[in-house]
Amino acid sequence: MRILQEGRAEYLKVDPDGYRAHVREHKPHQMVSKLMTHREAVEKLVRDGDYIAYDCNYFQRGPASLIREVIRQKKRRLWVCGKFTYVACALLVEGGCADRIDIGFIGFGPWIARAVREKKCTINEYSNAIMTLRLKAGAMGLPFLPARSFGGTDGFERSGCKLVEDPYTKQPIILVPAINPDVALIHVHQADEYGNARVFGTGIAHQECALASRRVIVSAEEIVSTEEIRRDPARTSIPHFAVDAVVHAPFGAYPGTVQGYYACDPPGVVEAMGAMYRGDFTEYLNKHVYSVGSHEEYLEKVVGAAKIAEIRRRETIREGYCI
Amino acid sequence: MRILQEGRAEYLKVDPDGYRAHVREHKPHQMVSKLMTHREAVEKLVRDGDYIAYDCNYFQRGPASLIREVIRQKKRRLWVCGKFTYVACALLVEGGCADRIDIGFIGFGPWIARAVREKKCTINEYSNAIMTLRLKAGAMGLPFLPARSFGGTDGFERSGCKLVEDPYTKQPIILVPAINPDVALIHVHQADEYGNARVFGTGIAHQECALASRRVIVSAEEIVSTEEIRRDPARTSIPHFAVDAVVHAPFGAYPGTVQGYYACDPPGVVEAMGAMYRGDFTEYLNKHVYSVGSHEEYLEKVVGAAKIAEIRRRETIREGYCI
Amino acid sequence: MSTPAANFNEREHVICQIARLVEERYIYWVGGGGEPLSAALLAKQVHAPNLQYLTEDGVVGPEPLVPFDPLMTMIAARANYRALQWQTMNYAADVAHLGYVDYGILATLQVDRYGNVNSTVVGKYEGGEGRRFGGPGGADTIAALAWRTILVTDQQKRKFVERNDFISSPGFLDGPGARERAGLPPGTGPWRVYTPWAMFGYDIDCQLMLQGISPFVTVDQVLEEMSFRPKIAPKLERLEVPTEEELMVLRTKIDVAGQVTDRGRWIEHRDGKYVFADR
Amino acid sequence: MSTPAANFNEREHVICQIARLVEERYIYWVGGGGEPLSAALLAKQVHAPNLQYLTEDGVVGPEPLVPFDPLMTMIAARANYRALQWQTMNYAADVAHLGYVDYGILATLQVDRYGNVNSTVVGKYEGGEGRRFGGPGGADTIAALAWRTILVTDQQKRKFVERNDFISSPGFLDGPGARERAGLPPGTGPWRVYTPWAMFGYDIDCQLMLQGISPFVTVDQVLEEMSFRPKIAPKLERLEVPTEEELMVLRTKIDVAGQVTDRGRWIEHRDGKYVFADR
Repeated sequence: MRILQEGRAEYLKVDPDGYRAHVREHKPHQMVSKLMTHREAVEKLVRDGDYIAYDCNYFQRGPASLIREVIRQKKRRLWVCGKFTYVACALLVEGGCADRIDIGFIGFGPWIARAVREKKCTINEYSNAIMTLRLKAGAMGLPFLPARSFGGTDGFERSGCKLVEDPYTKQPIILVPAINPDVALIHVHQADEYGNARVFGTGIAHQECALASRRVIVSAEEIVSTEEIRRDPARTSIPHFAVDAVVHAPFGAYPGTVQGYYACDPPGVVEAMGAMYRGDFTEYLNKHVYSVGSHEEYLEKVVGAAKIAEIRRRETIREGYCI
Repeated sequence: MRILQEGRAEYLKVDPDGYRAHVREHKPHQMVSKLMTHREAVEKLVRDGDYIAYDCNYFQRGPASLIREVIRQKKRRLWVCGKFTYVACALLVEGGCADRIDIGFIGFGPWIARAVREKKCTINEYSNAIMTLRLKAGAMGLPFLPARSFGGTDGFERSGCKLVEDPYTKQPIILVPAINPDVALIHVHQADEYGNARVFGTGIAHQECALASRRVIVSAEEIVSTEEIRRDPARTSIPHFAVDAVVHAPFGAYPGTVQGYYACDPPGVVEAMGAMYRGDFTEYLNKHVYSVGSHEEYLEKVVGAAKIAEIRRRETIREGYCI
Repeated sequence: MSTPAANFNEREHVICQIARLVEERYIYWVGGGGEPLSAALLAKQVHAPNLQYLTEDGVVGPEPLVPFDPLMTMIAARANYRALQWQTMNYAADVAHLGYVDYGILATLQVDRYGNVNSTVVGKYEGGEGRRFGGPGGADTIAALAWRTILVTDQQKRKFVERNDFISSPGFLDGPGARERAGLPPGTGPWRVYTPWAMFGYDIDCQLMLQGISPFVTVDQVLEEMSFRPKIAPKLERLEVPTEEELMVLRTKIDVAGQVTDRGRWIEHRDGKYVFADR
Repeated sequence: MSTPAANFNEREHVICQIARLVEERYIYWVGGGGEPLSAALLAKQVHAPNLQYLTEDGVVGPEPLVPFDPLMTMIAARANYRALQWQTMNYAADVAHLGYVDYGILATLQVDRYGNVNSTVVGKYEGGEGRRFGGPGGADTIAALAWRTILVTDQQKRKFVERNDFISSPGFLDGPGARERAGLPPGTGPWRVYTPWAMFGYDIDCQLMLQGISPFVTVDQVLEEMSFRPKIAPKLERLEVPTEEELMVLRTKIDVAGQVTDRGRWIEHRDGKYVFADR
């Protein structure tokens, strides 16, 4: 199987055996309660220099409250899995937390552009689906997966992908390197205290993120009983043994939506987008991150009960989002 | 990526481009009604010499009624995807329909053993999960997938797998060739007339079989409306565009079980197993296949209303098997 | 209701052109916003109620409840309402790998002679000097795996260039056979490029060819807004202006807030001709 | 209730040995029937109610309703009752690839010096001359990917051979480093082999070592029923006979029809000793 062409970018070391050893030694094989606060979970599980993945984004069923906590705790030198995201990635870079991004799609405002020019931020190029495929390889315990896209692009040379000769068809085919992120943040509709979690509706790669990542924080709109999980096992998107922390985060995706639970808050979305396009999140971070000490306080003081009632009311569709 | 070792067995030609062309030209992209009888579906879609895959088996949510119809129509020279199966494969061989088997696990009675000795039946060696991984490769439109099992076995040399040097870790890794079966038989709990299908509970590889196969026959316990399918899109296991025929087959898995709908019929199971171990299905085939012209007549004359009531009654668990 | 409109803008015009291409017998993967999604939603409202499309989040064949909240085009209840299937991104990519996606519809920042797509940078990539954008997102998967890709962009000199500043997603790359050499499935690639002023196809040598023109511009105006001279079809198709019905649906049900269409110049019908309105 | 039984058969004895190894802090992938599944079900009933196991059909952590209908050990409502997750075979394989499966429990037709597994043929493979069996099924995946594999077979000369007639699933293959050279994950492999008469482990050189013996046989009897001489541990563990409680659960809740245990000789307690019953 000849290698025809190789990307030149640095990529997270491919080490399925190291990941297996981590899973054996550090993942909670037995069912143990993992309920903790945002602060505890991020203090315990997000470390400076981590490769970090989060599923969905700041506007759609994303772990917005956990991302705010990561910024609040001033984590540093994170390497971001920048798939299907917008301001979340920009917030992490402008919040001083991240300096490397594997790009599928991000909100690339003037601030990140400047950071790149000033060599304060490194970019590697992929696509959204190539990034989710890399996570899938990681979630299958494999070093790589083949793909039939991404070849021929200028991104390829700036990635960790390879073009090889397929030993079966003798045709050229792309290989993508697995990612096993150091930490993943995933927001779900429901989880039990052990981390058995349910996502309703479509998603990006929540199961892949959970199974591929060394440390997994699940934030959930609702904490349900394990009895409830067992009542409909086909609905379990993420198994407990992949999860290291469960955080109860009602409205955790605010200002974004959680399908079937609440709508987005358009002014809140516009406020974040505007700050990103202006290339100045200072005001936004002060108001939405630094002015409060916790997600609970954020809901109380910044979002407010009326807004919460409104976004609940505006989400009129329940069909398919409850059991 | 050096090839270190290669299996010597013949395997279904790996041709993802040919499969793409088939999907473009012959798969029903638009929603069209595909309701037909067992006879029509098998006449139209199962051809002599086909590589045939069926999901599950003769005792567990398998397409038992379709397999009986294939035998009734005297299809010939089938190449069987023999994963997680028992008597279904034996029936196809002893019914004169099949002469090649890729083995994961089958009911290997004296009859097949004799056929192999007499060179009337060819065997290739894999494992159940290697066969479902081959189907997954086919369902992903890829020529191969890597795996970390099957290496070092005596089956490897009698397979189409390869041991190569992983270009990322430089360690040896197994590659399995994709399969795109000519035809697949899949029994499900519910389907609409277009082929949007729901499987409840665990399974082997129903979605992979459907997406990987050129011609797909879905038999369903219940035909439901598309409105019902759209009511809970997360429950759709198989999308309509992968399906070529929808057959209404209540109790289609008899003598096997359909989880949550009806239990197996122990005497019926024992009768089939006994015939297999004796190496003589003559009597069984006469009674269960040739004595009737259709599944409906089979239920009426061979199974009977009392038995049907009994297996329904004996399945007391509904939880998780209905919406 | 299908009377030609007397007042519309360039964006509305190009969305209608693309919407009219959409047929119920094909499966579409539509970029999750902007003109591509607006065109699909318009088609579904006006002439193709049974249209089936996918977006990146793995939704299959939704019956969307329009209009959507701003940016809520994927992983959102109204956008994904009453779909045939809810899955995730890798599933959408699998379906495209398999060849089920007949058409992809994409927006691009630039398009070159070979129909390559740029959503990464305008200007120089190295050193971050150029103006940087979000990246390929889902476009690379669509452009690589859909049988036919429809691109939409603006008719501007800096957007029609000899060679894109960056190839984020593949067109014909550098000509015949290049896609296959890069590992992409054969028989796929760009099919049309639409701008508010014109429609382009591709010649057998994979090069852009002007095939249609809007009634409010001339061929020379189009060529002036290109950095290279494309081939020109012997006979040019006239791109019919939006109908009142299309505009009504677009303005009242799809782009109510004008997020997609509030750009570009206005056209009016004056003295029997379509001309740019002086505003 | 934990009084030693006075009457039991070989099969019941070996199932109890394996059941006693099972701990709640580990995840098990259990062969979908026979002694392996019976041992897991027995453990769950007797001392490890929170035991989590997978079977090939992608069930995760069920609370099975025993007993099952004949052969209905997978893809069946009672077997998969109130699981934590319902998936499919490739998912089970992914979980094993990832290293979540601490122990695999498997039956084998033969075992050789290096603990390889045969479920394909006894005798010559070529020409179909040997006695043919169903194939590896899920055993290869378990034996390749579980951190530790527990095998169960019979104590018979033709079952303990220098080299298996066929390696369906990997033990240590032909010794140290062989698994890694074959592409299998490091640190995995066989851990124990149980027969009704004895228990074997492995030496650092990956060779079978006799480590335990049942009270109703002698070491010489065990060695007579092997075609090769294994290493022998300096001190042999005594394999305690089934307790009344274990037998009661096994006979009334798990193997009610005797499909698993209706083979092998009976043992009785006579004159203070466990001896084979003359039947």
